[in-house]
Amino acid sequence: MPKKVVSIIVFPGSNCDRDLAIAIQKHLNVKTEYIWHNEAKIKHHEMIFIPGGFSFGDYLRAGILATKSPAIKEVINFSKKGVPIIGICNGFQILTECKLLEGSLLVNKNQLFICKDIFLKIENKKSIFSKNIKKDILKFPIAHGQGNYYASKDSLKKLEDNEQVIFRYCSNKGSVKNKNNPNGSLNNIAGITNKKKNILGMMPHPERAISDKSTADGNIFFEGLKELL
Amino acid sequence: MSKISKEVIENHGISLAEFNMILKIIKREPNLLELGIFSVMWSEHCSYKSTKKWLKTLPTSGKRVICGPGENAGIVDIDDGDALVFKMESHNHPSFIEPYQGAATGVGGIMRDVFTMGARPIANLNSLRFGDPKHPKTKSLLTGVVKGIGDYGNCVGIPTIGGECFFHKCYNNNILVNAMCVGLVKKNKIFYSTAKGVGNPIIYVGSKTGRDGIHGATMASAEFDDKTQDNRPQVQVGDPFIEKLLLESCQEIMKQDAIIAIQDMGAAGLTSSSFEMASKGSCGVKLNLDKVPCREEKMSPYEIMLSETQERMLMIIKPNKKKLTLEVFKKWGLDAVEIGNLTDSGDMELFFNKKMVGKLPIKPLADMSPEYNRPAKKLKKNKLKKKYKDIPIHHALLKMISGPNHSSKKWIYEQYDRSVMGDTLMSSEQSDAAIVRIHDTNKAIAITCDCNPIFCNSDPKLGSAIGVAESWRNLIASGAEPIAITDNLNFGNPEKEHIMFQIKESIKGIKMACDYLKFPVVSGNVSLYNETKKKSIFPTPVIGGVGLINKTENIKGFKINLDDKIFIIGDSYGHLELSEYNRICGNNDGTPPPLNLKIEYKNGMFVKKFLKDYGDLVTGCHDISDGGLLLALAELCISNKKGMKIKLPKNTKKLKEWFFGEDQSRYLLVLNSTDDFKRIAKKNKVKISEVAIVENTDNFIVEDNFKIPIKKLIKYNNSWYKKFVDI
Amino acid sequence: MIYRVFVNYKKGILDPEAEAIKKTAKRMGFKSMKNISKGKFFDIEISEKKAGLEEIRNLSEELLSNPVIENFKILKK
Amino acid sequence: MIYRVFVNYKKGILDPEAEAIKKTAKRMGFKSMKNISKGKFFDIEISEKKAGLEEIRNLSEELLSNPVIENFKILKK
Ligand SMILES: Nc1ncnc2c1ncn2[C@@H]1O[C@H](COP(=O)(O)OP(=O)(O)O)[C@@H](O)[C@H]1O
Ligand SMILES: [Mg+2]
Repeated sequence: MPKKVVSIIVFPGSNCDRDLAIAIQKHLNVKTEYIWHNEAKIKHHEMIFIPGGFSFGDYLRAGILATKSPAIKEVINFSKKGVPIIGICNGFQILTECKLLEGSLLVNKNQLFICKDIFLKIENKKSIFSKNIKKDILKFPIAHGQGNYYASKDSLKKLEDNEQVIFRYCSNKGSVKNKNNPNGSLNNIAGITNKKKNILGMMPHPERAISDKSTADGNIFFEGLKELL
Repeated sequence: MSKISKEVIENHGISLAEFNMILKIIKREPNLLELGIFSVMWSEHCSYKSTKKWLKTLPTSGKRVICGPGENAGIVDIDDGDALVFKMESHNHPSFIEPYQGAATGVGGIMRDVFTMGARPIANLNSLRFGDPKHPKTKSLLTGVVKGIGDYGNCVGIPTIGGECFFHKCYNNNILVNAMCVGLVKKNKIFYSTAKGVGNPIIYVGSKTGRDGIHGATMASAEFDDKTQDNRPQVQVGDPFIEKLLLESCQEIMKQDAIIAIQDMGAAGLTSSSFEMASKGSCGVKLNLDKVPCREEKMSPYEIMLSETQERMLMIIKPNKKKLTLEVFKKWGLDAVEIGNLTDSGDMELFFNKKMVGKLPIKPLADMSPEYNRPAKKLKKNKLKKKYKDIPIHHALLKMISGPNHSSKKWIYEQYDRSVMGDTLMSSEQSDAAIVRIHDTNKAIAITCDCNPIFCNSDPKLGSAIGVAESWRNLIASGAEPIAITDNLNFGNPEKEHIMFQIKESIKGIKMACDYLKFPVVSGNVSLYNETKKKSIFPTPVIGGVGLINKTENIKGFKINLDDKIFIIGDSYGHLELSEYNRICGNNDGTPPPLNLKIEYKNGMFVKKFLKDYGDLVTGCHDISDGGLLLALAELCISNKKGMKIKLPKNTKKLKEWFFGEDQSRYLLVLNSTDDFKRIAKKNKVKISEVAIVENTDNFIVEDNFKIPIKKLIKYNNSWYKKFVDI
Repeated sequence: MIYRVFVNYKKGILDPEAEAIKKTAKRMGFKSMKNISKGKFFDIEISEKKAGLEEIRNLSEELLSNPVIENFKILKK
Repeated sequence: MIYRVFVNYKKGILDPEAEAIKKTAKRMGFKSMKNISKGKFFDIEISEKKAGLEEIRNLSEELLSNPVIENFKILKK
C-alpha cells in the first residue's frame, strides 16, 4: 500500500521544518511533503503541519506576515473540512494570527527570548491529538520570544469550558502554578485547539525531543498521533 | 575630479608614506573613489599591516587541515567525507556604539563567512568581555549585546551553544564581542573565492546597498576618542531574515554546479570582496556600479564601493547557469543582479552611467599593501605589593560563585536558542566544551572558546600559550580529539611599543603551544586599537578550539553519580599568583602559573586514551582552570544538584594553595570504579590523587573544615545576573 | 499623500515593556511621570487620492493591527 | 497632562521590518501604497506642569530613544 503523505508548510524563515519531517517519518509511517508558502494548492491533506521558526523574520507580529501566503488560504479551506492541523511555536502564532485559533501570543512577560526545557501537563485527553498520549506530564524544550498566551476574558472562559486547553506549563510533578509559567501565559496555557478540535496550536517543540538524552518525550507525542492517519 | 588634499588623505587614515606608495602603483594621483578604495584595502582591518609578519609564523598545517588561513574560514577533515568550516570574528567597536545591532551584525558576518564556503552553520559561540559591572554603561551593553546575539542566531535558526563572558574594568570603554561559527560541509562540495574565467558574470545578491558604515573598516583601525560616541553613520542594522534567505538560496544554488567563486561582502563591502576574488584568480574586473541595487537615492560610486550594508554576497557564475541562479534567488525573494564581469586586464575598472569612474591595478594593490615591522618593547612593571586580606576558604568559594565572573550564565544562555536543529548534545554549561552531533550520524564535534586576559596581561606569551592549552584540555575533557583552532587577537594600539610587544609575544605563545600540541591555526581575526583615552584593554587573544568525537557514547560532561570517586590528574603546586582567589582578596600582582607543554601533552593523552578505552568507568570529566580545584568541584555539585565530601590534602598548612591554586595541565575525573584507573595511571607515570567522593548528602562538605548546603550554593550561583540586570 | 496609522494595545492588556519603562524612569528620578503607555505608528505614502483611505483602513485591519489585542486609528498627516 | 513622544529611525538607517511589511502589503494587493515607514510612540501622563516637558525631553533622550539610530519628537496631546 502506498504510504500516506503529510504536508508541512514551509515559509521563508521557517527553521523547524526538517526536524518536524524527521519526527513525523520516524513515528507515523507516512511520507512528508514540504509545501512552499507560495503554492496555492495542497495536494496531500490527510494532515497538515505548520512548523516553528521565524516566518518572514517574525516582523511586525510573529506569524502575521505568513498568514498572507497562498498556502494559508488552503489551510483555512481544509480546516473547515475537519482536516487535522498542528501548528508548533511559530505555527501556533500563525494559526492565531489567521484566526483559526482563539487568542494571541504576546511578547514573553520578561521581554526576553526563552530557551529551556519545560514540563507540560496534559490537561485533557478528549482531543484527537491528546487522547493517545501515554503519559500525563511531558518534558519539551521551548524556544520563543512571543509565547505569552492571551485571550479576552470571555474567550478564555469559553476555551476552558469547552475543554479546548490541551497543554499547560507545570512543574515536574504536574502542579500548575505561577512559578512554572515561563512566559506569562494566561492560565499557564501552552497549547489549545479550536472549537471543533481538529486544529492544535502549541508553543513547546516535541520535534526537538526525539533523541536527545535530556528528553525524548517528543516520541510519545508523535506516537499518539498514529491513529489519525 | 577634485584634487586630493592633505586633509582628505589624513581623513582616510592613509600615511604620507602610504600615499607615496599609491602614487608609485598607479603612476598618477588617485581620485577620491580610488583613494577611498585604497584606504579600506590598506586599513588595519583588511590588510593586517601590523600583524601580517607575525601571523605568518603560526603553524597552519596538519593531517586534518583542508584549508588554512587566507580564505573566508578554515576547514578541517572530520572523516567520512565530512569537513568542518569555522572562524571567529570580532565586532568590538560597533558593539560598543550600538550593542544590539553591533553584536547582531557580528553574528551575521561570521555566519556568512562560513556558509560562503558551502557549509551549513551548525553552531554559534561567542566570547564576551565587558567592563566593571559598576561602570554605568556595563548593564546596557551586556543586555544589548546578549539580545543582539540571541535574536540574530535564533532567527536564522542556528543554535548558539556556548561561549564565555568576563567582566573587568579594562574593558570599560572597549568591550569585546567575538563571535564564532562552525559549519558542516561535504569535502567535495567546498566553495572558494578564487575568480576564474574571462567574461564570466559577477552576481550581486542580498540586501540593497545603503549608506551604512561607510568607513567602518577604517574605523575599526582607529583609536577611539570621546567624540566617537556620536558617530552616527557607522551603525549597520542587521536583517537576520535576509541572512536566512541567503543561506537557503546559496545552499540551493550550490547543488547546481553554477558557482565558480563566492565571497561575502564583509568589512569594506564590495571593494574588498571584488578585489580579493579577482586578486586570488589573477583576473581583471569590470563593475557597473549603477547596476548595484541601492536603498537610498543618489548614491555615489564612492558610497557604493565602500558601503558596509550587511547580508550581501558576490559570486562568479558559469554563464550558462545565470538564468537558473537568478531564478533561485527570485524564488527566495532576494535582489540579485549581474553587476559586471571578469576581464583579462588585471585591473579593476569601475563604471557609473557608462563613464569610467575609477581604474586600479589589482595585483599590485594587493601585493604592495603595507606590511610593518613595528617597534616593540616590554613595559617595565613597577611591582606594588599591596597588603590584602586573606579570605577564609568557604567565604572565598561563596564569593566566587556569586560574583560576576563565575555566576551561572543562565540569564545569558536562556536567550539563545540551543535546541534548534535538534542536534545539540551539550551546551557549554553542561561540559567543558559545547557538543553538537553531526546530523544523522553517531559522530559529534566539541567546540570551546577560551582566554584568560589576566594571565595575558602579566605575561602575554605564557598567557596565550595557556589559552591554547586550556582550549585543548577542554576538548579532551569533553571526550574529543582536538583538531585545530581559530583565534581572535584583541589588543590595543599597535603603534605603541608595549602593545606591539604584547602582540608579538602573544603570537609566539600561541605558536609554541600549537606546535607542541599539534593543534594548528586554520583561521582567525585581529582586532587592534581597542583603546580609549590612552587606556588599552588587557591583551585578549581568544582561542576557539574544535575537536572530533567519534562516537557519541564517548561524550563526557559534568556528570557525577552517587558513590563515584573524584580524582585529580596532574601535579598541584599551589600557584596562587593571579588566581581568582587572590583577586577576590584584592591582590592582583604576580605571574601566571608555569605551563609545561610536555606534561600538558602527557596528561591530555592519558585522559584521552583512558576515556576512549575505559569510558564506562568514567561518569564525568572536568578541567581545572580559574578558581582552582574547589571551584571545579563546586561546579560539579551545582550542575548535578548533588553533594560530595572533599578530602583534605596531606599538607594541611597550605589549604588555600591546594584548593585555589591554578596550576595548569590538570583534570578532574569522576570514576565509578578505580582499580584499572590507578593501575594505568601508574603505568603511564601520571600523577593522580583522590580528592572527593560523591556521598548521599545535600551538602558540599570539606572534611574537618566546613559544609555548605547545595541549595545555598545554587542560590548564590544564580543570584548575580538576576540582580544585575533587574536593578 | 501620507497617512499615519496608530496602533496600540487594547485596555486591560498588560504591556510588560511599558511597565519596565515606568519602573526604570522612576528609578532614574523622573518623578512627575504618572503613567506611560506605548504603541506603534506607520507612515504610509499613497499615490492616488480616491480609495486610498479605504485601502489604508483595510491594511490596518488585516495587517497592521491584531483586533484581538490592538486598536488602530488613522490620521492624515 | 499627556505628552506623546514619537520615536523613529534616523534617515538612512535600514529598517528591515518596514521592508518586510511593504513587501507583504504589495503581495496583498495594496497597489496605491508607495512607501511605508514605522516608529513607536509613548503616551506619558505627568502630574505637575512646570519642568514636566524638560523631564520628558530627558526621558526621551536617555530611555525612550536610542540616539545612535533614532530621532524623537514630543507633542502635547
Ligand atoms: N589571528 C589570525 N590567525 C590566523 N588567521 C588569521 C588571523 N587573522 C586573520 N586571519 C585570516 O586572514 C584572512 C582574512 O581575514 P578577515 O579579513 O577577517 O576575513 P573576512 O573579511 O572574510 O572576515 C582569513 O582567512 C582569516 O582566517
Ligand atoms: Mg569573508
